[in-house]
Amino acid sequence: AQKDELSDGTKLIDKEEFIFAASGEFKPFSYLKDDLSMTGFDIEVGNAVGKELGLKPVQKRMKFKGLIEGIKTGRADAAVASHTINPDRAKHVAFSTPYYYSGPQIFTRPDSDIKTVDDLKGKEVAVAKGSTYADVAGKYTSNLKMYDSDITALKALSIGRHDAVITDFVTGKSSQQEGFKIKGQQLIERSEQAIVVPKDNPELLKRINMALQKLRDDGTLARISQKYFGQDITKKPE
Amino acid sequence: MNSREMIKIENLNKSFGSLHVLKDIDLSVYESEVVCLVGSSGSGKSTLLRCLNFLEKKDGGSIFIRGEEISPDTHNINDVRQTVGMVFQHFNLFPHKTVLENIIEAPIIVKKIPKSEAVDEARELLQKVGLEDKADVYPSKLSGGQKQRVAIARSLAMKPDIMLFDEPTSALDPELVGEVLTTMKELADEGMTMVVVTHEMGFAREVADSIVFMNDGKILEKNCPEEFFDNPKEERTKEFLKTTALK
Amino acid sequence: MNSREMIKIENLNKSFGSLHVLKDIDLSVYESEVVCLVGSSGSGKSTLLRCLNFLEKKDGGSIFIRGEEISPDTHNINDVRQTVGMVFQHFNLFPHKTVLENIIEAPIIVKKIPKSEAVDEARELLQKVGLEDKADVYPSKLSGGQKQRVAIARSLAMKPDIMLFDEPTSALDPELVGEVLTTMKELADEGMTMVVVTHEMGFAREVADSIVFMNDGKILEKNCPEEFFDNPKEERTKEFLKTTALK
Amino acid sequence: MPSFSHFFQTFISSKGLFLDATLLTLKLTIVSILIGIIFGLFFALLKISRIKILEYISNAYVFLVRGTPLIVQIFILYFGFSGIFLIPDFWAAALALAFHNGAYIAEIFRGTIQSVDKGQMEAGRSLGMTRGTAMRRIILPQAFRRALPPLGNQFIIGLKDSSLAAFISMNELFNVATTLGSNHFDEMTYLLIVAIYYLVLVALLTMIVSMLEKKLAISDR
Amino acid sequence: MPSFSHFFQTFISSKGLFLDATLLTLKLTIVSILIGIIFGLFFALLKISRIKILEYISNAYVFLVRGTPLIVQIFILYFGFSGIFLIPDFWAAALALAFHNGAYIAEIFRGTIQSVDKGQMEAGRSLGMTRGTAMRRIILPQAFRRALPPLGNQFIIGLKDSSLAAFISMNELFNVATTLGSNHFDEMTYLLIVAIYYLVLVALLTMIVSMLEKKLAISDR
Ligand SMILES: Nc1ncnc2c1ncn2[C@@H]1O[C@H](COP(=O)(O)OP(=O)(O)OP(=O)(O)O)[C@@H](O)[C@H]1O
Ligand SMILES: Nc1ncnc2c1ncn2[C@@H]1O[C@H](COP(=O)(O)OP(=O)(O)OP(=O)(O)O)[C@@H](O)[C@H]1O
Ligand SMILES: [Mg+2]
Ligand SMILES: [Mg+2]
Repeated sequence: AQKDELSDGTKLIDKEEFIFAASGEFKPFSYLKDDLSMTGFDIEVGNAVGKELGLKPVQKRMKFKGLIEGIKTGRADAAVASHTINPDRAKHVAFSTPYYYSGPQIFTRPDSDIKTVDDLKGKEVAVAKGSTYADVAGKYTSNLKMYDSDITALKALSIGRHDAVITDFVTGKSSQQEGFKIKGQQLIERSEQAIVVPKDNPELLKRINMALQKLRDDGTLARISQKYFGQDITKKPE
Repeated sequence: MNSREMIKIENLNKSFGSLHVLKDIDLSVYESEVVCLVGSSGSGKSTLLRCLNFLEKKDGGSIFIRGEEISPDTHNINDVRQTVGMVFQHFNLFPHKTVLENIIEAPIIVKKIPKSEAVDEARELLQKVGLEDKADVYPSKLSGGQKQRVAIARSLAMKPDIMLFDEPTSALDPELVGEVLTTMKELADEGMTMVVVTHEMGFAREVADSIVFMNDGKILEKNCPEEFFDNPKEERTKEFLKTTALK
Repeated sequence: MNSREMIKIENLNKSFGSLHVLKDIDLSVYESEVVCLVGSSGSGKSTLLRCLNFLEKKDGGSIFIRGEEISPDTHNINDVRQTVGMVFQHFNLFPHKTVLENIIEAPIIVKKIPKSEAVDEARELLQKVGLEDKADVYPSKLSGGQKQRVAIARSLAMKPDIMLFDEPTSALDPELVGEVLTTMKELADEGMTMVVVTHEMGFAREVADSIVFMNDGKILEKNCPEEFFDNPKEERTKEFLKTTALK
Repeated sequence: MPSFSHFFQTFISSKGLFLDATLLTLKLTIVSILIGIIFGLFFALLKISRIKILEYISNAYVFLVRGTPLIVQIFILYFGFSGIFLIPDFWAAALALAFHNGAYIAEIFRGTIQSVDKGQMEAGRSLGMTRGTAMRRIILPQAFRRALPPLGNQFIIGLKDSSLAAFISMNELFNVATTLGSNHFDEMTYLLIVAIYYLVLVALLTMIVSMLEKKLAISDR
Repeated sequence: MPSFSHFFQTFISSKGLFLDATLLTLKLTIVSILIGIIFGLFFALLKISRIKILEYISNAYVFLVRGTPLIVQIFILYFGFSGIFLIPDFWAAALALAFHNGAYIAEIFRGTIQSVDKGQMEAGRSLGMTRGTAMRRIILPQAFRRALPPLGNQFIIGLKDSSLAAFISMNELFNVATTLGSNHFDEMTYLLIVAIYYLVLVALLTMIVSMLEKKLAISDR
């Protein structure tokens, strides 16, 4: 795939634009407004990064599990889509510095006996395809069910299917607020979420990291986080 | 001729939509009588036969079978049909069943006769129509004439009192017509009451006790064969006989 | 009869797989000659005609058109076909084109004649076959006889030197045969060289200059009509004439 | 495009998982076609029942299934059924596919039932059978036989359609392929591998169906 | 199941989005069918070319498309194309669908070309036309005409199949439905709404196709 190349070696699909991808199915990180444009925490971060880069931010929607492939094959310049940094992914794409900190949590129906990861043995756990939660869940049970989005998995859980879902605690919490009959259990581990950039584009990665630092320093990231979560999840927890 | 009335039709009328096909038909058929129904195409012969077997619903008039008036409201038509057998132009054998199975199907399923008994009777009937060696063969392997003889046997297996034939030989190659007519003649000789729609004037003249000539939905003439062929009363009958003679 | 040889066939052979359909055919057709090809079904008449028009590839032998030997290797067969018109039993008019479009199609597309000129000529031809009022009608609206006359006009529009007809009237209702034969007779009277496969013995007798009798892939007899019909030489010819007389 | 040796190695190493998925795909297809046959027969009989209201119901079913994409039907049935009563995942997927196949099978049966010569019903009735008995003993056996080749084709279509069960978390062929693909960040290789599995399955089934057709053609009538 | 008033309100409030999605769905379908017609015609001509190798190519194409699920084809073409050259998403989706439709359309054309009476080619050739000219001027126009009703049906199938473009991020009807559904945590309502959109579209198209069929039947021959 042929891209435009800037003077410093940064490659962009269009030299005027920062095209970033997200799934739009991960409320409140990315979801659709009623005009079908995406909004949410990830999107606002993406917009802020784009502006900071001096480019026009352009959002692009792709199924979550196609995002990494999409970045590799050049369907977007970057993904600002709550990707958790992990070594497998790092073999295929480059990660920016983390722009928020979170962690997978076990969700069950309210009447469930499952409380901790030890209770997951042999249980049926649904996760989103291509998410790191699939790996996490795989450590505790071999009975995995794959969905295209976290919300669909939570929906299935809520109507009585499967025993548990492992997903980001923020996502689970907002689904709960929307009336899904689910309950958060153990927080499994901490994770760092970052922007995904193609490996063959180190200049772009460098510039994104600079932009993120700027946004951290001037409080923009914290402000966006407060807006969506009422707390700042962009600071590394102690 | 026995004088017991097997079929009596009074003032029968039947229309398909706006097409008036049977017009005020009156006809009696007596026990052991062989009635041949003749007439040109479209005159209503098949329809009359099908009304007798209640495959068509009559619009008006009455049909008496052995003195009893039959109507779908008061009678179980399926039971009545068991006493009136029917043989079709295109045989309508069941292609997924062997010859024997074709014959025993209705006795077992409808009359609830034990299978072994049904088989014995079927073999007798097959012998009667000269096809005892074809019992386990599928209909597709039979000639047209053989098919029709099986169809006759199948009908007889229900022990009907009356047999209706609708052009039983007109789908057959000419050289196969004879074997079917022979079987029918034997049946007539045994005293079966028969109503036969046919274009085989030779058969009609030889076997029929009376000939009914239909034209345009009406019975124009009923007579014994000698009178009918040699001394027709109606002008239309003469014309009809002329055209059939040409064939 | 003019002595210029329009078609000369020497030792023509043709097989379909193992079926030897044309066997050592020799035949000459002279300018303005009308040759009628007759013979029983399967004798190879159509195949011979189709070889003349190169719709079938010959297996052996030579075909000369106006003295020049034609072979697909040395000649553009599409050009040759323009000098040899063909009329088919089933007309094969183009159903998606009007009568006029049917006629002007080939002159415009193949001969590259300007459209206005092609239309003028087509109208003349339509007048000739008596269908000038049908120019803008689709073939589906024509009777069989009209269709065949349009097909003849369509063929003539390419100004062929020779016209081949393969049973041009045998797909027609009897009452429509006459109009086509009349058109063909007029064509013959104008001096067109014609080879006609036909079962119309009346036409053959009246119009043909010579009659060729084919049997089992061979030409058994070629003669003038009087001799052919009244004094056939071959035993097979006599038999053939007997069966056609019966029809 | 993946290199051939990489493709080949992946093919070998993923064999076990894909064979399991093949079994699930076949199980899903077989079950959904069998249930679809029951649905299909039921609605075909409604359709030819001569009772207007039953005809309408049958028409509505066929219209709904033919008028919407399979993926929509799968989602609606999967999440919709569950609102009423919960059945295991496999059965939910199988039922959704069966609901879909059933409409097409209903049309197959309707066609073959109506293709049985009308004289067969008349012959049955003239022997004293009721409509129902004649249908059951005379018409349906013949209609079934004729339905075998189109049912075989529907089976092949159903096999391919079962790939959409991936979206309701069935670990059938397509889901395994995309899951492995996204785990190994190598979608293309796994998609090409799964394509081969489908091609082989479809080719085998096509052969079986055409053998069946030939056999029926020979023994027919 | 959602309550009727909730359903109705949602239906009204989502109208704008769904109408846009309908347009995209139609655009995608029309483009993919048009390109599919080109593919189809090309491969149908290969198939009847009498040149063995071209026939094989055409057979292989049809075999590949018929032997694998559409969703597999869409994924392979979407990601596969991208590895070679980047085309806009819409065109990637349209090409993937066209590739699929093309095989079925090729079979439609092959059928209708072969259904044109052999005498038409002979008549053309006897007038001095080359095979190519006769094919172009005489056979194809007739074959096209006969292909219209089956092409109409393929359009309806293609419309429903376009729902799978949702999985490669086209904002067509199905994608909008699932996205809105997951945003509003209310999948069912939106799925039922989108089903109605499809039903109406399919019903309209079915009417058009059957009108077309009647019109052609009248003016035929
Ligand atoms: N089911 C039907 N619906 C409408 N019209 C019918 C039906 N059956 C028969 N007819 C019409 O009724 C008329 C009488 O038909 P019928 O079959 O009784 O004549 P037929 O005397 O048996 O003639 P044929 O010698 O040709 O069998 C015909 O005009 C026929 O077209
Ligand atoms: N394309 C073909 N392939 C194989 N056999 C053929 C073909 N065309 C004709 N034949 C066979 O060649 C023989 C001669 O056929 P042809 O059509 O030339 O006979 P004909 O004299 O025109 O007969 P008819 O009067 O029936 O038209 C026949 O046995 C026919 O079956
Ligand atoms: Mg009759
Ligand atoms: Mg011929």
